[in-house]
Amino acid sequence: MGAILPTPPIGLTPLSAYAAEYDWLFFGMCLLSLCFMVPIAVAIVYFAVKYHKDSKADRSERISRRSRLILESSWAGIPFLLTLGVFVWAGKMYVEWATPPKGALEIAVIGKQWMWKFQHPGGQREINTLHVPVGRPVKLVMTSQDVIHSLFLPALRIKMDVIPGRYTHLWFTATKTGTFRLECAEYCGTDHSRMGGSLIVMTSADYQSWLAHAGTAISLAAAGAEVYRKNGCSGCHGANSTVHAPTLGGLFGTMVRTADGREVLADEGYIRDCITLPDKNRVAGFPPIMPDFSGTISEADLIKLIAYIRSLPPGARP
Amino acid sequence: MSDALPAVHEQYQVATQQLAADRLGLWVFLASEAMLFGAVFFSLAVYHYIHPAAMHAATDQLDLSMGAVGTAVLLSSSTTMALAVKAAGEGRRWETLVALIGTVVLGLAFEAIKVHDWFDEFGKGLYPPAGPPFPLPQPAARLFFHLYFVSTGLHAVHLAVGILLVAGLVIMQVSGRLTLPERMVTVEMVGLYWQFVDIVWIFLYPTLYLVSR
Amino acid sequence: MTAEAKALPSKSYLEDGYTLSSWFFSTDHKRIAILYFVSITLFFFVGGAAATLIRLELLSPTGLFLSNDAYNRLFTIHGVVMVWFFLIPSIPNTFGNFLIPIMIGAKDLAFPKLNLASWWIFVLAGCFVIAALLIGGVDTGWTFYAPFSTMFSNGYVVPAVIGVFIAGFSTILTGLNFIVTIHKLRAPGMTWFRLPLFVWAIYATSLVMVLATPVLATTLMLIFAERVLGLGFFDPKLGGDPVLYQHLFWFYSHPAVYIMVLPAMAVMSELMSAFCKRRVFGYKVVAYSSLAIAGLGFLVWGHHMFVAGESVYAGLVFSLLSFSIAVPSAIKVFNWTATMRKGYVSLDAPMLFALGFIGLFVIGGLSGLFVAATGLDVHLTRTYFVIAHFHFIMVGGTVSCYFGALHFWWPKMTGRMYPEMLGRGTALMIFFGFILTFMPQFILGWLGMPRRYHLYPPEFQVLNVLSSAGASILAVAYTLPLIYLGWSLFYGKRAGANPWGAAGLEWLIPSPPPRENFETVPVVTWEAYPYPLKPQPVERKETP
Amino acid sequence: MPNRMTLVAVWLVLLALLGISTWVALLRLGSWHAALNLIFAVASAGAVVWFDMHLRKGSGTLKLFAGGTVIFLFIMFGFGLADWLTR
Repeated sequence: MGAILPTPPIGLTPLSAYAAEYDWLFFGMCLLSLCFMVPIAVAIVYFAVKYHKDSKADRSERISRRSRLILESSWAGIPFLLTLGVFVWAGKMYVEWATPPKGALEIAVIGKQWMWKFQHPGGQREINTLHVPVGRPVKLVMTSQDVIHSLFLPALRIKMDVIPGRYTHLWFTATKTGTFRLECAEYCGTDHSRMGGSLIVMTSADYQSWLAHAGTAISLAAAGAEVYRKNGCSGCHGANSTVHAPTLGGLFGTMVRTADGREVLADEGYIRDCITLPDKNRVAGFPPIMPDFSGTISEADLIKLIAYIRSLPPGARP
Repeated sequence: MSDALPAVHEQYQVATQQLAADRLGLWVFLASEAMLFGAVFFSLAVYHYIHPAAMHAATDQLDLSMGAVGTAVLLSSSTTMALAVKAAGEGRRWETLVALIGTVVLGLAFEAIKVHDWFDEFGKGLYPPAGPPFPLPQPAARLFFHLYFVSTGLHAVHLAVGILLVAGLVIMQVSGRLTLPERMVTVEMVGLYWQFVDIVWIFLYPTLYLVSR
Repeated sequence: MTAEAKALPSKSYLEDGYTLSSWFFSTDHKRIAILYFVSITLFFFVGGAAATLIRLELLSPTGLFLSNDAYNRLFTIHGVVMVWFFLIPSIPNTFGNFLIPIMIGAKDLAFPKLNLASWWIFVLAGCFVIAALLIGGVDTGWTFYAPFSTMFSNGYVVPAVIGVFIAGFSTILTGLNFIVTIHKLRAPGMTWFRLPLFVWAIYATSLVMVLATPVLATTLMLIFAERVLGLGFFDPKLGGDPVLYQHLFWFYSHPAVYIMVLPAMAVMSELMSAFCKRRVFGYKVVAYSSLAIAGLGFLVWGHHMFVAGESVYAGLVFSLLSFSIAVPSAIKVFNWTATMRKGYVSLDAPMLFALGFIGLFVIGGLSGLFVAATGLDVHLTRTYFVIAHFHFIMVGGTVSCYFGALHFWWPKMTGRMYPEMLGRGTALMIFFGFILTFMPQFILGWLGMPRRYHLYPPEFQVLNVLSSAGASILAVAYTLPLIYLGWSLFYGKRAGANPWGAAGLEWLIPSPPPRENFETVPVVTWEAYPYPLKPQPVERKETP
Repeated sequence: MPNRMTLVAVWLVLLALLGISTWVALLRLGSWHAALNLIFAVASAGAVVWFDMHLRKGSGTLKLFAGGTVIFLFIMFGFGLADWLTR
């Protein structure tokens, strides 16, 4: 819908089709609000003048019970139905905001007091500045290593809390290049108001060359392989292991049956829980022997490990 | 509220009005208390739901037989308290006294069981912040025990208040300051509170000891 | 009527003893109301001083004189003091305490000693919070979000949490007292549908107080246990869910918004009828809508968590329920406006406050629809838009009504009139100062300025300066009444029993009322708001 | 006010419910026993409220308050858990 609407003239320039649609909804709601406010203001002034205590206005007529009921139900009902339209439209946008498209460029985000750490799939890292290509869906996979933060991109009209202990998502497709504000919107302590930076939207070519110059040649998944090796994961999950542990190749994105009979989607959050809270979603048919790595593995390593597990082809048991 | 003479306070017109006000006041207070415990139960429910395996492992650490005996003791105290209220309403002084003393004894017995449990659990390392190392590998099992100690502790404090109130009634009764059946409302109020605290345990017992077993 | 009232022989409640202990240990609901009035006025100025410093500091995008930490402590103390030590007790504990027994024809609340106890509990709670402030303050924000408050904050969280926890019991006991009083102490003939709408709304408020506040108590207790005993409940390392904290907190704190605004609605109904000399339009609907707001208020807490990691489905349901709560609120606004029609409208100071309330409450309510709409909220939440929204409701709405009530019942409480023109001037200053302070904040929020930001991008400076300019007008407007009302205590014209020509039992007894309110229990034979006012004799009935 | 025999009978029923509930939990019926345990708890609590706290003879207002509290607890549990159930 947003795509076919022109950009509204006022306010902050919208940076995506979603943001443009948001502006229409927002200013539509402003207009609707005025439609409710003006009659009340007019009525108050009119009544205050006409029925001022010294005025000789006719006060004899009394409204009938029936028309009073009609009046009251209409002024309660009609505004409610009108605003329900806003509820539906906003709800549709909310679902869109919450549903990242498949195949988006995934960038890992770690919030910590008081900085944002970003890591691109190729392993390029940056702090407080986020480079993204224009015209391509970008999905941020976010977690916090201390308190709750919230990643806020005003030009895109989106934000999402970044919560310790789990992954949350935010996605967008920027339609203009340029530099825009990036902020922390959830109060997180002393330097909360300094925990911001910029979102830099570049053309695809510029993004590629930025990636090429940004250092690290080791991709996230390759770095994950190193973490995998260092933590001795192959001791149990490897092909040569005698220990009965699940095969990790091709696991990502499948449904897993847990020991207590639930079906769980093996997404980032699932793999994270398997490493830090091994008993939570233990796979059916496997003994509870997975050690708990919560104290020993950092958020950054977790992200690499997940990227690595994700990259494994079905059946692989490295 | 009702520690004065049965005479009617100036804001009331008749004694029945005052009685009804006292009764309603106590029920409203219990409604408030129910929400207080409700928040604890809600937290327990959430963690039972997100960490079934850890909650199962944690529940297995609790001494079920002690839990069941404690529950039976409290249920019995509810009945003795109800008998005390009944006897007080009929002005049977001795019967009231015996039932009240029985209630205090049962209440103390429950507290003794609970304190014994706590020591036992502390010895097993089940009090996560202190004592011997926590025996379970699941981090979320600690969540269970954190909530276990808070909920049983909060309940025990409420029960201790109840015991003091009932003991107060016993003393008033013995010293003759509790004229019955005129002051029956005092017994009734304490009784309502006591039974409410029992109901909290009626839910705590399955939530802590049974559902995740 | 007045002649009869003057004939009453008893001394007024103000003359019933002059010692300090005759005040501090009085069980007279009117004296306790005054005690609350004095204490919350103190807290209002503590919270107001914090607000002044905040607005001063925000004049510059880089800050003027505060460190980041000091700024964080300042907005926390502003929130804690204003919410729990001013807004929540404001109208219920002063005007509710003073008026409810009189309005229903009773001599006191059902449990006068409990009433006194709840004031003392309130004072004790205040001591903890002031102590927390003096020893260095708290930097968590008034919401005490975990895991920041439990594991990371280096402020004095514990004393602050204890203070708020204790204050909760004062609220619960007051609510309980009101509920029982309204149920059991109504005078003969005072049926439920003859009650003034003030009593209906305070009754609804009391229900929320009793059912929501204990959940806050538990939540704060968990924070306390986590900080002091090391028992983690929301610790993500143990698999705890910080969102659980938010559920618990908002299960209390959203209904608490209605604890703050329902009493303002209570005052509105009284003011509109008294200054339009008409029965409130659609009395029953307004009465029921108070209950509806109280009930629905418990079903919408999840709208604070649309971007907090709550499920999308839950978000949509909470959003829809939040929209539905606008219905009873809108009914009230329309009915108050319709009350003016065919009335005899006089624009005295209390009426100006009431009309100001309608204006500010409508803006606050409509901006509430913005943040209740899931998709719209994603951008607006946690920004200045939210700050502006709830200040319009709670400060624009509730505080306007609080001042309206203060001016309306001042002659009843003190027996003196205040300078009318100063009253009207204050009402206008509060309205326009308020608009100037908070309208720019809507725009700031829309432009993406997050709340609780000490430093901000320079392009936001103009709007922040405008907001601070408005705040300075507000600071003067809120201080003025302190001066002229204080003056009127000694030099004000003496008020008769009914200076406004208003209906209601409180206007049938002398100003200030005697210790026992009514010498004999009144028998009510008329509906609420019997305008045009005919003399209503207080029928005599011997106390059995 | 219930007579003594009723109170004693209620007591026996409560103890029986306690026994059955505990026994059911020991059967390890998976998540089924959780539901049964809660149902038994509700039944026991109901018996205590109705007979021991004599709500049976209480006024309509008292019943309204007792029932209302249960409804508000259900709101807290229902709407609160709905978040986790639908995440």
